[in-house]
Amino acid sequence: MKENILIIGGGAAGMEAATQLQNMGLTPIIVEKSDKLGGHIAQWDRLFPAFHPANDVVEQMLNQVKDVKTYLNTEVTDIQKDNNGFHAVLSNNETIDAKAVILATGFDVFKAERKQEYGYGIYNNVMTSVELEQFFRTGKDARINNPKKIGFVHCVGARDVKVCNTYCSKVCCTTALKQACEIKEVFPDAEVYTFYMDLRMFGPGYEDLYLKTQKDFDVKCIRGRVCEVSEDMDGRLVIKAEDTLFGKPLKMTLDVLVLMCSMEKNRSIDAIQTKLGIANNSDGFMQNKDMYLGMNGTSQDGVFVAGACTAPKSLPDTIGEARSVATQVFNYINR
Amino acid sequence: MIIEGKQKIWADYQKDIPDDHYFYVRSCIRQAFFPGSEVTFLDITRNKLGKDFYENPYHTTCGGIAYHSDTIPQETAMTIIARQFALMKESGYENYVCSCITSFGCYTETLETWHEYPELEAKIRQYLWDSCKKEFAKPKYLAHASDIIYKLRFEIAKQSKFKLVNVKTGKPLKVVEHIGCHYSKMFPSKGFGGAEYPHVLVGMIEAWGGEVVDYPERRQCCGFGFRQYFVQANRGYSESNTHKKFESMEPYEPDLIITNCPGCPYFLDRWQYVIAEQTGKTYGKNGYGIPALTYEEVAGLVMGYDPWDLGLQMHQVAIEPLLEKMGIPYDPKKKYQGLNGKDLGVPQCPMHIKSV
Amino acid sequence: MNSQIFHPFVIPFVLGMAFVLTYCLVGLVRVVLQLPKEDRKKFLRSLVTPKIAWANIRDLFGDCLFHVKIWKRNPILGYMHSAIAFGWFMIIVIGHIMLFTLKPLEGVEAEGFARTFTNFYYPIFYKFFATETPVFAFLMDFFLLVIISGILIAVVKKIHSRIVGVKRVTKFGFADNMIRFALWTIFPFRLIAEKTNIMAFWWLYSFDLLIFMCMLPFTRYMHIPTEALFILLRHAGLKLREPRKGYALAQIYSCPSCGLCIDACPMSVSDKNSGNTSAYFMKKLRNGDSAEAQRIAETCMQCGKCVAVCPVSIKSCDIKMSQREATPYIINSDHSYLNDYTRTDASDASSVLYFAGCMTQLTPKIMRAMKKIMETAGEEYEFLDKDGGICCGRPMMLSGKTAEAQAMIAKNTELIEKSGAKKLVLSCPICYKVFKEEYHLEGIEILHHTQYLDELVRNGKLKVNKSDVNYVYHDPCELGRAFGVYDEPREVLENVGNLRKAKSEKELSICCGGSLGSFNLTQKERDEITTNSVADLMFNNPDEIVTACPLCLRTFARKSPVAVIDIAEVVSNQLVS
Amino acid sequence: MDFGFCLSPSSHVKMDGVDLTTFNRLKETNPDINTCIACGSCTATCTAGNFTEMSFRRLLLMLQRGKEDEAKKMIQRCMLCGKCTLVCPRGINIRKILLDITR
Repeated sequence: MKENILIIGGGAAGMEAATQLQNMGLTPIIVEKSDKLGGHIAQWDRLFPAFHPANDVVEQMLNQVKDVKTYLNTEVTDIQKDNNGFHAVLSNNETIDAKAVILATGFDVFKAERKQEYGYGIYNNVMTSVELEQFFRTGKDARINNPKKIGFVHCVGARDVKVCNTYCSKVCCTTALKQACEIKEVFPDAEVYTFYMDLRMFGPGYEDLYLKTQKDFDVKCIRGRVCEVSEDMDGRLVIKAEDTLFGKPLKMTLDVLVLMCSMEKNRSIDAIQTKLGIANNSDGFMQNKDMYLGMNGTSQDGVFVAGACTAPKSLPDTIGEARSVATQVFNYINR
Repeated sequence: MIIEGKQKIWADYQKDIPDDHYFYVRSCIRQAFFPGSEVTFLDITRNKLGKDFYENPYHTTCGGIAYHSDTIPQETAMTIIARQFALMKESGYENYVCSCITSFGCYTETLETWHEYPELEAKIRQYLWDSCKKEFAKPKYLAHASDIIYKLRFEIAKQSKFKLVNVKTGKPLKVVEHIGCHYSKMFPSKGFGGAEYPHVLVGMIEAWGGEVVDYPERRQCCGFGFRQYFVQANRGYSESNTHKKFESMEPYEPDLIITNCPGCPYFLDRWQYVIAEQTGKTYGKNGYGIPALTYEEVAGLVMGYDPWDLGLQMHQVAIEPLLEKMGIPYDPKKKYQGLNGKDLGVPQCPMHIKSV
Repeated sequence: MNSQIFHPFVIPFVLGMAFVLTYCLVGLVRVVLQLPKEDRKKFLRSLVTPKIAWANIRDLFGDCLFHVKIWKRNPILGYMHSAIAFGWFMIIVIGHIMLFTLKPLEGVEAEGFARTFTNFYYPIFYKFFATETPVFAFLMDFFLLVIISGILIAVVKKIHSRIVGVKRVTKFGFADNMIRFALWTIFPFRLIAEKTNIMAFWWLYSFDLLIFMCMLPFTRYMHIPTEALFILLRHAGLKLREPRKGYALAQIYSCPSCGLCIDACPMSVSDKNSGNTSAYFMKKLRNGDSAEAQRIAETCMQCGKCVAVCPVSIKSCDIKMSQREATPYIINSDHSYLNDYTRTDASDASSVLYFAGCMTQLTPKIMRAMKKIMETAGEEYEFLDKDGGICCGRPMMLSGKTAEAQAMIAKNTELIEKSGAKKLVLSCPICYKVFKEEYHLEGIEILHHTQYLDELVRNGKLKVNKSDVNYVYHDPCELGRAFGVYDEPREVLENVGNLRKAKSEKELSICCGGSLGSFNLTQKERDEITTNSVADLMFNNPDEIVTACPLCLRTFARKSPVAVIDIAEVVSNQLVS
Repeated sequence: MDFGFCLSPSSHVKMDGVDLTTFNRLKETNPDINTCIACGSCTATCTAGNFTEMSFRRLLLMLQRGKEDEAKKMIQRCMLCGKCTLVCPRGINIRKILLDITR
């Protein structure tokens, strides 16, 4: 009898894990609380570092899981573990018996309004990176009409004790430069500035993206965290930051300000997580067994984690972890 | 500006404080700067609104002016504050209200520090006993005088005789609100509306018919800070802070500045004269400045007090244009007469800023 | 033959000849007048001093007629040039000899145009007017055929230059191509005219000469008359003042755009940059396109190879330098901060002073090697710029800011003289050139460290053992071509290992590409040059490349398949302690 | 009337309408000028830097923050020795930029 594996979360991690488990002859069951699979990446326009269209990747992933048993608009309301596996109750009152559980619940985007000084939700032309990505997909956003000066603020909701997120959210620097190039393509004669503390271009081809952003797209990177944003009489944004490399504070008026919001752990799984006895680490993400050989395991046998639920991750990281969790589950089943 | 965004924040930062039975302490310098303010506060609360605000004659400074000038250690200041609380206890009150913003900051800081370090509270209790043989009790509610006026703003509006409206044009006056830094920047949760968009003065302006001006340098400090302006050589630094604010609010052409701290109205008022003398520039219309009043004085104006009883003639910036805008009658001759009609003498008229 | 002495067809030739002679005369006067006063005096004096006069004659024949320098470079091209030049010269000379022997005017009354110009045109068209003795006939036909043989090679070169051993040929404008055809057709027409005596060909022959003469001043063939003047000026030892006047003007017009410098220039490794070589620089200067001339002058690496191969020995590097010096810089340097700089560790007992220079600060291995060498040799030495020191001033001068380099030069001079050293050793050829040419250090011998090492090994102060490593030595441009220091480094290397030859040695060595001389070259373009230069050095696949310049060391190290090492390191590794 | 103190000018760099003429002129002939990551290698290796606070990194910033006259004063210190160009990790042709500024 092919064992059921319960996968909570139908984003990139959940889908990829299901695909691999299927190939290994197991029966993955995906429970997704939203109305469709794909997670955050499904709403992305293009991926860094080479501006690859996101739905290329998402189409392939969706195609691979088309005959996997999937519950949409459904959440796990209760879960028990007994000696022959896990007994889960879903919000549509169905029950699932599974040999192992994979938590692939991913991340939530930091609520930008928590950084009040940036005026998100208060000033007209402040938006988040996710909303800018929507603009690239749809081409429409009330806040963007032929802006002449655009600013990107890095580390919004990350590396910041004041919002209790001291970790680095890993992908926003690269995303910021990608978006800076993309917005420059849309508005070629706009001036684009990014305000960073450190430009963490960690992956392969990322430094080339940085060089391209500077040279071909003439984006100006200013080292200094924006401290305060306010609105002037005609609704444009006045930002204050210190150019720490020049050693002087600077003031600038912008038409659009994009906040690079960090990743935070998806809180909606907390109840089930406590039922399963999985704790959170100091960053508020799920605590895996250990960072090296136990990155997919947890303190509870049979409960596995993959993707951004344990720490901020890029798409390649997530896919990698989804594939590794499949083998961990396979080994666990056949131990 | 998306007003719903602000209202959401204001909803997050609500302070539940009673609006009666308070032990009132004065500020050590506000009487010197604007003598009408504190007496008006007591008159409005006691006589106009019938509230119980007791003032113990033996209360002293909170020690903030020395503490923030680095001349006394924090424990000394805490002992002074403990003595104030002791007086409150002896007078049978458990709600404490102070008139000065810096005091409010010191009291909040002290209570928070005692909360975090109970052993320090015990030590201060011992110091107080050794020095004055008094026992103190921590107040149940701590408020700033502007919180009270904020809570009673609608009652005041009901009894108001004038609105913050330009009677000639019918349009609401454009009012700049400036919050004292020690009010909510240090402990955002202790101020109505939090630190970024405090609501305490905005509430009053909107309740009394005015329109709030939200200019970029709204959060900029007025530059009063004890350490800065005590030494004459540093005073330019203080003045520049105010100058920065006026340069930023100028395009909005505000009619009035409302403040809730001893220092801000004083600096926002006096520096307009110094800036005018030094740069020849004034920020009000045709040579006048922008009047900078305390919330008590504005409450007084709205409730129909005589401007000279509010002590508005003590302000550097002439108040007459505002009175005309609000349609408040005033007797120019009695401007510089004492209570018993004695002539106090007209101050020398400055070169650049009109003072009627 | 008929006994006429005049025929209308000679008129075009005479007009052409008159035009070109007057033009050259005016040009000559103009150039001489443009010379500053003392240069003019020096020039006129040089014409009469026997030693210089003899050198003038020798070169006039050697270069103008026999093009000896081209022979050395490329024998086929050498023959082509000398065949045409010398052949043409001979038929004019023999023609005039016949004129004086035949004396056509004797006993003939002719007046007006004929009388005055007969001597002028007669030799050119003698066959039409008179019969000649067999000896003259033979000589005239012989040299005519020699010229035509030269022209045949020119035609082949035009069709496919590689056959004649030339990779790249200068791209010519319309005028240059036009006059080239005129030159090619003159002597065939003459041959046909003389043999068939058909009037049409005599007219064609005369008109061809007219076209050639009239176009000559505006094309590259202007180098024929100007080179003679340039030889005289060169022997007078004049110094180049402005980029387009006097001595420089003579050089501009004596450049034949032959294109030899294009192949030689290291930059022509990329097609785009072959447009930045000296041939094109001279053309731009001549056409008055100063913006382009300035750009090319600033792209040139000043490696001097074009000057080394130039058959007319035009000093294009100096002209480019004077073009840079003429650049109107708005902001001038202010090095007054150097005035109160004194060396803290100045001991004045040392006899040898070693000046590493800025570039060597970035290659500390050289400094360490020199220290070890001088200690082992027991030399009393001192480092002038241990703590970073002051730049020698050469890079500043390379950008044309000669005046602004003086502050650095003055301060360094003061420091050097205060150190009381007798010998100044430099490990960077860039510094070596400025110390030799601009500094005035009385009583102090200036040596590049290759010369110093050679001296130490020669006088036994340094004992080295010979390893079996195969080295190839790269001649730094400023050391080899500029000062001819070729042998000392090779002597030293012979003692410490086996020396193999590069493909291009000594004055033909290819610049490493890292030169500070060029402003505009991008890193990519420099890498191409470096790769080409490394390939040349690896020709006899050595184990290690030895350089004598810190800049070459750093530049080669990026692209070399084998280790790149300074000569001082080689020696210090082989010291017998 | 002497008050014994005066207004101290704001130290803020006003980025709106900052004068970039020189910087843009340099950008035409040296497109790499934008790729500076302010690592400071040029300043560290600078020969004139041993005696003064000559710093090409700072100079580039001055040109972009409207402090042109300060930049033009600093550039007078430069000895044009070219070490900065040799060490620049972004391969910027610094020596050419230094020359282009002075014309």
